[in-house]
Amino acid sequence: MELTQNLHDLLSLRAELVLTAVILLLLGIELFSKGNKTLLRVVSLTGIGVVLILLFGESSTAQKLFIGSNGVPLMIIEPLGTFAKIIASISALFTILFMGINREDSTMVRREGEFMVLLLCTVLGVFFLSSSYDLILLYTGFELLSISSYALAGYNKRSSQSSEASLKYLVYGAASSAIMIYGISILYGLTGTTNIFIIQAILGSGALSGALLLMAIVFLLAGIAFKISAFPFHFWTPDVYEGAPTHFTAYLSVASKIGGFILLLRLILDLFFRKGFNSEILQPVSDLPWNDILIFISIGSMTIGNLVALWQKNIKRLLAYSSIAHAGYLLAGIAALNSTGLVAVLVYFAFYLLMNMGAFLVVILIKNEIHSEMLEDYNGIGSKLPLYAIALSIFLVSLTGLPPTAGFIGKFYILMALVNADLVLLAFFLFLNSVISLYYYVRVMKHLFISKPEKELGEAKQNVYGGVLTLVLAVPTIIFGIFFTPILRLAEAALKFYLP
Amino acid sequence: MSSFPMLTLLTFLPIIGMVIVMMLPKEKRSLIKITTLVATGLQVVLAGFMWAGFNYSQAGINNPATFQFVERIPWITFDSGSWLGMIKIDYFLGVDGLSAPMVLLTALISFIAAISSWNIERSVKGYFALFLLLDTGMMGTFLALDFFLFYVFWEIMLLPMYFLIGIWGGPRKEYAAIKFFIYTLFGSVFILLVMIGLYLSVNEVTGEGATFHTFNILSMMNPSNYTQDGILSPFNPDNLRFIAFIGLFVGFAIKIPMFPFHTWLPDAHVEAPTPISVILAGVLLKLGAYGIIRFNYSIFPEITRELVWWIALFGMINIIYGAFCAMAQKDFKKLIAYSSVSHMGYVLLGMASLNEVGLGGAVLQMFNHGTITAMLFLLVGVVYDRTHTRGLNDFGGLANNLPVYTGFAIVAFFAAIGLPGLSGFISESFVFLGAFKVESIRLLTIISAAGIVLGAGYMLWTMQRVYLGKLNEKWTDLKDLDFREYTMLVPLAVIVFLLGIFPSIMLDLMNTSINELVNQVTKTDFHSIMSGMK
Amino acid sequence: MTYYSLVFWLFALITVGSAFIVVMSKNLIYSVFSLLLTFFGVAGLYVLLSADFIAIVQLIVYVGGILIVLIFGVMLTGSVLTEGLKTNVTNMLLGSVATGALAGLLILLFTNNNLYPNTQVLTPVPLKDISRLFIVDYLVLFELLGVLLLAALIGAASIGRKEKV
Amino acid sequence: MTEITLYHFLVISSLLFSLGLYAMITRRNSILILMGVELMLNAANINFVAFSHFGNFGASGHLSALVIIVLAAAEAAIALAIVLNIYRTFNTVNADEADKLKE
Repeated sequence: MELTQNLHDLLSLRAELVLTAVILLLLGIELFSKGNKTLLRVVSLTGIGVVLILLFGESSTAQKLFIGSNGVPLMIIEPLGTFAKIIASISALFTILFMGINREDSTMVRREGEFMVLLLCTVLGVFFLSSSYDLILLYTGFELLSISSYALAGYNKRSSQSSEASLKYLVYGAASSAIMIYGISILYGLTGTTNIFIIQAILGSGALSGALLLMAIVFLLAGIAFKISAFPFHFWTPDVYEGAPTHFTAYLSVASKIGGFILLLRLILDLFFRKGFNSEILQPVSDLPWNDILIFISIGSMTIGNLVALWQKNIKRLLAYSSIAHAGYLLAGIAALNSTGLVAVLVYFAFYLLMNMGAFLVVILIKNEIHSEMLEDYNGIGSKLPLYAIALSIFLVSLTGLPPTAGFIGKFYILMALVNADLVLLAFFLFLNSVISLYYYVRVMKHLFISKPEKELGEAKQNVYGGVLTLVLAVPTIIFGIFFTPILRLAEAALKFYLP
Repeated sequence: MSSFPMLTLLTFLPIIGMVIVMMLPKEKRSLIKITTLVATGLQVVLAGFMWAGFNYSQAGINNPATFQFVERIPWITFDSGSWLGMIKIDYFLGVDGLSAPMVLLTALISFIAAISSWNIERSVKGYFALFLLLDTGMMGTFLALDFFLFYVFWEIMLLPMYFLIGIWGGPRKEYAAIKFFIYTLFGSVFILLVMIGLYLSVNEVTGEGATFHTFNILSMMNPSNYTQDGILSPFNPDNLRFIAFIGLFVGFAIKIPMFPFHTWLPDAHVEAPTPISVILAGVLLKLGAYGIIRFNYSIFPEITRELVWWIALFGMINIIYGAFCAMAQKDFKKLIAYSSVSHMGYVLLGMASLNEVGLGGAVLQMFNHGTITAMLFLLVGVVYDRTHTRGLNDFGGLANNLPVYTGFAIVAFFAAIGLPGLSGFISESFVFLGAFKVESIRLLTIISAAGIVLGAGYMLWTMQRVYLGKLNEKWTDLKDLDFREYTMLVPLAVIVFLLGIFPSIMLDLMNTSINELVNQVTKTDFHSIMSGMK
Repeated sequence: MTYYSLVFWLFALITVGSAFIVVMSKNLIYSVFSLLLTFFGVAGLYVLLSADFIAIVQLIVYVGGILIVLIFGVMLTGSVLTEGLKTNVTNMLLGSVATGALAGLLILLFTNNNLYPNTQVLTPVPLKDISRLFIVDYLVLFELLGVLLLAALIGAASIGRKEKV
Repeated sequence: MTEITLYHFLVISSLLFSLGLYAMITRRNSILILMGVELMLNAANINFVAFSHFGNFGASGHLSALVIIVLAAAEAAIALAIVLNIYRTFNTVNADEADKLKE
């Protein structure tokens, strides 16, 4: 009878089931209709659309699923997880849209179906990562995301760069997830279970050794740090971002990161900290230096990311380092360990989706025209491809965090959380980092608008599809910089069960 | 007043212009220029209407009821339950005797800079779009009464400025542009952090009795609005207010620019095209001083009182150091840039006096420096257009074949020196009168007075080198001013004369507010409230 | 010394010793074959922990699958990568110190915490329990693993197959 | 000699884990790092099974070990595919440029 209950619960995972169905459908189309591209695109886009509708439908409810014999659920569909799922789905949607315009490798077009299948598998991984309350299930979701990503990073098969990038990604990804599972095994040893609720209860009783627990947490954080490309597990980022096909890089920089962050949030909110707030501050269940660890990783990430970005000549590498720095900013928001920080992280992430996806989109569009990702070849783009150049500038300004763009609001809320948590020095440091980052972001704009091109740009011209897509991302970047209430509301709703 | 959104229109008129410019095709250069001219021209007209409708007896400063042309619309209202209370950001514009002169200055200088931009040839569309965006940023900064709004406008100015210097500037434009950008953004770090700290420390009460944090700077000026545990609250025993004051001060001082944060200014000026130099010297530098008066002085009066000696000291250093540097320059534009540093020193000195005369002098000096320096940069631009050199030693005897031009130059130079009868004299003497009255900074004032002599020295020397003596043979066929140049220089010269003879035109406008400001700075007691509540 | 502990020490030696060779050997071929021994050793340890089923799976999947894959990898990359089969070692000092310290710390922490000190013969977990847990309680995990293997299959096929130009 | 307890197994797992980590830190060869990863995964598995055995936690440790073995296999499959592809790319495109991406 438990089985029937569980089977029934399985049917409640509506979004996940639809996603799986779409994956299988795509596979079928790929096999039996010789990869009819229009059909593939229509099916995948509608599929994600349906998934998004389902997600928005359940975005304010909570539902416990797979309650086992020990009385605790294996999964809970709740708003925070749904928020992460929405972010991942939207970025997948854009990635599929970007795929059509990326002309890096001719064989990629032929294998579009496989790309979509794997892409949706990563989305499914994020879905399970977002709703699971069992460490083994979480880890499996994490691996589904990772394994599909390794394959996708090497998708540009004819470029040795892409293959090397994916090998590197796989090797270090596997290593860091092995470290993570070792941490889980210690936690299992200490508590005798992999269920988050039971572990939290046991930790809450305070019967456990601090040092071994700390060890387990450090190991767990290693895996997460890898996924969100935070210091000291950031080193793979530039190579993989550069080598992977650009539309997947865009996806990786957003969806993979939200996967890591949702896991971190889950562990913090449900495992290592007491539920609920005491005077708006989160209380850890045992005396561990959470604050120090998070601040250390945060400062390390933003400093390394920003300083090394200064020397980059390739725009994708530059954006890779910038994404390391952004992981640092986001972690700073979490390090505040207060309610404002949580809201800030979600708000930041929503905006990060827009601006980072947008930046990579323009990189694809420009590469299509000039066949280069090097900054020195960007000279004179501003007059030749003005729309792309202006859009890229908007995204970069937003990444810097200047008003009136969305990035400013995100940074503003993180700073607010830090000041609220009396972490003024970290706040200062964060902003100092933005000043450093300004230098390299502006350098891109300098190449776009100021520097004179050495050679004629020739036939480069803008196309309608690319233009519309850039506007779809660029316009909200500005609008949300001025009217950001909806996103605040969204973030607050996502944290419905956590905020005081 | 009326429901007519005067200030919104004043602020966003250039944006409308910008949108029109963006929609015009690239090739319609004159149409783009005319659009810009119309937009800035209308702005001047609107500023004039604002002036005409301005009630001289209302003080503003810390009282929302006495601000004029107030527009207050809730911009972001978000009740977050308990995690951060209610978030409320207002679109809050208003003008008082402190900002009114700056608004007039901004409108005027923008219009003149627009005329001066007529001979821009390279990517006209981009230039004027950015120019208009910059104009909106400046105007909004002076009018905003909500800190958040202020910050947004403050930052909006950065990017257009970067590009205006970086694309249309001189040979080292990229370096100068990024230096300007980085310096100013670095200053913004402090401003933003202090803003957040203040926001979290200040509570406002709605009509229904609910309290919420606020960005309203007028509420920040009232000690009784502070919460008990706010990070920048006077009740907070850590007393971070001192650090906050310093941070905010540095943020604004970079823009003034105050020694030792001034090094971006000469680079920016030398590389910027003439109209941008005019805007930079005419308006942007004032933003720093305006910020200090509006924010530091009114929100942190108790710390201001402690630190006046230091403000005066830096004022003195600016005056003397700027003058010496100016003396050593061989580049015409760099000389004016350093003279700006020196002249902004007077503003600081006047501010340090904390009395009606000195502060009035400081604000008047801001206005006068704006017009005079704008004129000087235009004059440099005139010869640069004709000769493509700015080396002081390349000229000589220009008076011989450019008599009218030299006439304007003499007016501007003498005004800058502070010759009685011209506007510079009034404001400088007010500054010194005010500062001299204060015993603690009297010595600094006396030393600063040497700056007048130095100023006269380098200005006269420059005049001699450029305009007097034998005419350099290279320049025998230079033409005198054309019509466009007249339209730029004449209004400025008229203002310089007018304010030299009837300073009350401006003084009356700001008098009430300055009195209230002095009241706010010297009387508001954050300490006693603190001890009283404990 | 009991029979049990004798066998334990044997397997422990095989496991750790061969793992040491895997990591330290400069020749990839040696490494990969030592790894075979490690896998056997670990399987033995599972048997000692009365986890027979895991031991069998370990042998089938690790030795029969993963190891073969690794040997393929070694053979293929050997002729491609410049390092060849002899691979160089970097950060030796840092690596040894750091991992030595980590090992010491872990052992210290594990042994100093009074974790489950019982040594009496424990009842082995019946296979039925494992399968029941898998199919009933962790049904969703089971399904997810299916999708994951599918993804791995598609990914491997997509990356690994030869493209017609 | 003492009786075999949980600690004995934990010491082995610690050593395996550290050796795996050592490979990750000191080696540059991808295949070797992958072998190190397998060591680390085995270490985690020993933990799961040993804890489950000595702590009498029932089948959940075994379940975890099984899942990890499956995941390791999936990872290895992808790894082989990528290595194959690299082999092909280098052989057909440019055999002498082994390391295009710089550190």
